[in-house]
Amino acid sequence: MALFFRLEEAVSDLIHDGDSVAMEGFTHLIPFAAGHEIIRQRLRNLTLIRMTPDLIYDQLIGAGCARKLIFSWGGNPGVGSLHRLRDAVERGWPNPIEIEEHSHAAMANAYAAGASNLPCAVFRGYEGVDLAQLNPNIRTVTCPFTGERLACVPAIRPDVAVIHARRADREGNVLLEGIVGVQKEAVLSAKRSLVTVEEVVDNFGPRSPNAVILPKWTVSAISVVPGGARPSYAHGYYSRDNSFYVKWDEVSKSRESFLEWLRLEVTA
Amino acid sequence: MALFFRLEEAVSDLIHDGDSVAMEGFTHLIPFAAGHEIIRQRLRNLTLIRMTPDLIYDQLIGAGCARKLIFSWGGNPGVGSLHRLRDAVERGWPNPIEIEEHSHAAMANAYAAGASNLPCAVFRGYEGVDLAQLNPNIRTVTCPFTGERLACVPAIRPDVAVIHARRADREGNVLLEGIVGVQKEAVLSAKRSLVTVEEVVDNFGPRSPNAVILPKWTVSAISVVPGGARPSYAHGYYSRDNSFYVKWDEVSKSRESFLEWLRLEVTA
Amino acid sequence: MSYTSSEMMTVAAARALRNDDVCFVGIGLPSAACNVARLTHAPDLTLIYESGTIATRPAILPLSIGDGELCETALTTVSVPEMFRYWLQGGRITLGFLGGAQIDRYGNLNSTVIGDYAKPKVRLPGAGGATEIASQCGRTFVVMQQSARTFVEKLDFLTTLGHGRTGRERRELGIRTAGPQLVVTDLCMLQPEQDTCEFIVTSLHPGVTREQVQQNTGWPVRFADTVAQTAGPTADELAVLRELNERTARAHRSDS
Amino acid sequence: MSYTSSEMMTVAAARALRNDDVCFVGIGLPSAACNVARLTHAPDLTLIYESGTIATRPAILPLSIGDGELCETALTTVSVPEMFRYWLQGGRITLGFLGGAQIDRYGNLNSTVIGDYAKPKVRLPGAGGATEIASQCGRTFVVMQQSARTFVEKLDFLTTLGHGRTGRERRELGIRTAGPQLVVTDLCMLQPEQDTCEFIVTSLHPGVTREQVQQNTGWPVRFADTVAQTAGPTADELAVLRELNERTARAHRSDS
Repeated sequence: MALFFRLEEAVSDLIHDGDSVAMEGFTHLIPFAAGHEIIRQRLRNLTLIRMTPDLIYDQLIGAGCARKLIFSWGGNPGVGSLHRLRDAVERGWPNPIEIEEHSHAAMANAYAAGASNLPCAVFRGYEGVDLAQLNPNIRTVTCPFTGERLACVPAIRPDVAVIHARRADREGNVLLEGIVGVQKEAVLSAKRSLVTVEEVVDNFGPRSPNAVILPKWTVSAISVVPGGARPSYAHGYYSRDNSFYVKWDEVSKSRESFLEWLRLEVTA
Repeated sequence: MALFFRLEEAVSDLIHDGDSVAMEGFTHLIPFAAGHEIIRQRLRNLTLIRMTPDLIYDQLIGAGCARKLIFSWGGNPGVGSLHRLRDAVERGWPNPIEIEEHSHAAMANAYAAGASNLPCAVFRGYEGVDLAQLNPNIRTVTCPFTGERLACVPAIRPDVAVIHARRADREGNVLLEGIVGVQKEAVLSAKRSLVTVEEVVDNFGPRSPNAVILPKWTVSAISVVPGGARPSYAHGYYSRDNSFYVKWDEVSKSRESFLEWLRLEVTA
Repeated sequence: MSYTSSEMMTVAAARALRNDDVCFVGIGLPSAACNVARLTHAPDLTLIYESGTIATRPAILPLSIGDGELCETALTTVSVPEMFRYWLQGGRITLGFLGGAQIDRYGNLNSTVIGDYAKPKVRLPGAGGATEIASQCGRTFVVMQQSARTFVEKLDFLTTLGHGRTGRERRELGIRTAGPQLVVTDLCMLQPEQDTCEFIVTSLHPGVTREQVQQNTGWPVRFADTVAQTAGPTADELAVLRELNERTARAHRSDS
Repeated sequence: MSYTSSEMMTVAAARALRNDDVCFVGIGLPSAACNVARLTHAPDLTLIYESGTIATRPAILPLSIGDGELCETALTTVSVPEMFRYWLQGGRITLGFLGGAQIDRYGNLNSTVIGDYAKPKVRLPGAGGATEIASQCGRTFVVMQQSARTFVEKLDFLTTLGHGRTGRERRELGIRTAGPQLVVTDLCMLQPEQDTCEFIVTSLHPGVTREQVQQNTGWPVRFADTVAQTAGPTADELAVLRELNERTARAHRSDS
């Protein structure tokens, strides 16, 4: 049953050292505020799961929170590299990081399989590519009807999912809308879940009968954090701060400027 | 690319003797008008696919259109038996009918697998039940990570899907709304598709960004058939004619009264 | 206050529902029981119908699993594949209701055929959602009229797994959900015995004798060491149920 | 009229799009090319972005795959699992755009690492959607700046299958989609030779010589029997592209 908590409390109740954590949001609604709270609480040895690690995981990795990363595309969208991720992979700073790498199709199917309480996801993919040889979690099953070999990856079943949404109602139901990515699947696949929201409304009012809603009993905790997705965006609330994404390329390039940013903007 | 046709034309262009046909609609939006057109065109040897055969397939089976039925629940909802289906199964009238029987979960997964261009659907189910021994299309695959045995059925890939929807826009996009059942999956799993609609609108107007819409290039033909779901219902247009469902129990009980109804209400 | 045996069944089933249950509801008596519970002791009970409607609050009882009323009063409505994948198989439903044409002593059910499958005497509707409701809901309740024809020594067909043909199969298959935990009939309530998983009578409805129960059971039925007497429906329970039925009848009359 | 080599690339790619294509669009040049096509010869072109937006008609170019503009102008927006299952794997996308850090003569791409996978010299972003875009779209186009560093004899890592390491693997794996059918660079266009599936130069952009192309290709590049000359961008094409870029710059400036 979803209850409302301060972000600090929700993070410390739900997320612990060594947990696997999926923070999702596909360009839209990336839960940056929750990420910064994880950094402030100095959580360590996390397995971070996310299709597009993006700036949010660049920050967590640079801050030393991560032991392992499960992902499918690790870049700064439209800008270039994730320098902190690269520094961890290429030079082991601030600590070596294990990576488990997939394709988007595999990750999307693995989240859906997790939400469906399946041990694995079966799909078409990974034909003839090197990743299939290197990642022992890419296997195959054979269709018992046609004999076709299909790709198979483990379901994603994180300890905790963290997402940002536009709004919750007073009962604790959460409305997802617009670019919904894999957020619903992330929450349904996880043992525990934290949703940060822009605002709480009395009720959602008139809406599509097929609105994408997480009922209160699927969410562990809700925190009201206006602006909680910045510099990503929340449709109808604020736009993507594209200049920050560009600026991040500079900020994150050196360890020194990154640590300075971290001190000034997150941990201070 | 969806084009608008008269129902008569659409059925005769898209559906042929011997085809596998999935007519879907979960209580809501059952495409009865299209079913009656199939009866009038005296189509034969169809493999009829539908989770809940319902009155629509009772009528097609009684009229001699079906060679085989793939289904998961064959009753008159809230009323009782489907007498024409029972007469065909129990006594081979008007012709013997082969049945392939599943559970709802299997059928729903099989449609989703068809829409996903997979040869089969993998799910949890069928543990310890007799159907799994009798239906050769119920098999298992083993999860390569956990060793668990999971149920597996062939994907549904019908020759034709037929659904009824509330409205299309002038370009031929189709809006599904409310109880959407497996209609979207049925259309996406089929080689060809026919959608009957209550009305055509200039455009769908303001709507949820996540509205359930079939783009025009996923639909073969659209026919405007107001009332095309009666005695089932179209939310916002007309209610379910519950009295017809009750009356059907009488009408369909004997071959004579059924044939009389067919002559007066469908073929005349 | 007088009441029918069907009212007794409905009320007994309603009482067994918890306020925090998430119920997969079938049409007919389960739907009535769930809505009576919601209107009495379990206002937060979450109702889910397999047509995809989540957290519905119908003012009247639906006649079908996909009535417009269910969609209009739902928190949201999802597709049927999503319902079976994310919600039922996803393990998010705590309680499912089941019924059937036949039940055996281990709570296995038949709703497929009477007679031989290939050449049936009576072709019944089939499994529908029941097979996976039985294995994937946290626990299930069975509601059925009791008679020697329906409470049978041996099922003609096992459509829906209870505790298995010997009471052990469910565990042996590694199914982690609890399975059938309560059978409510017009005569009594039965619950599975701890070790054997055989359903034994734990409560007799007012005025019902052990002999009546045995006459209406196709196997030598056993009784718990202490058999309770089911409390008759209270005035409040009856009022809620009858108002619901009356509202429902009125609404459906005006439909046609 | 003068134009940049990047404008030439964009226009050449735009021309190869058909009015009835359903395109899986990536950010950057593919997005520009698709929108130029939509605003010129292919008004019915359907654009799909992997964020789930179907049939979008952005007035400005998105900076990310999930910009609000894409959702606002879309026919509808689906979840990412649905996008990959029903739409891409479902076989409903006729054309995908790909790029990468390295390409070989058979159109295989590397966007994963330079150097060894376990101990990379440069860690690149990785596959993203590309692996399955390459196998599941009806056909693909590759758009890349051409240089001896990017057009290589041997990939450091095969992220995305073109026609395979010997040009035969794609067929041998039973993949039924056509794979890469066009490579557009700032210098020329290459297409797969019928039997070998090796990419050969079929058209040189205005002012580009065969020597330039060879200098910027890491393998002994071959030329078609008749090599066309790419028509330079028309005034109309340039105007549409530049207005689009100008609108985009203006909109994104006002964002921040």
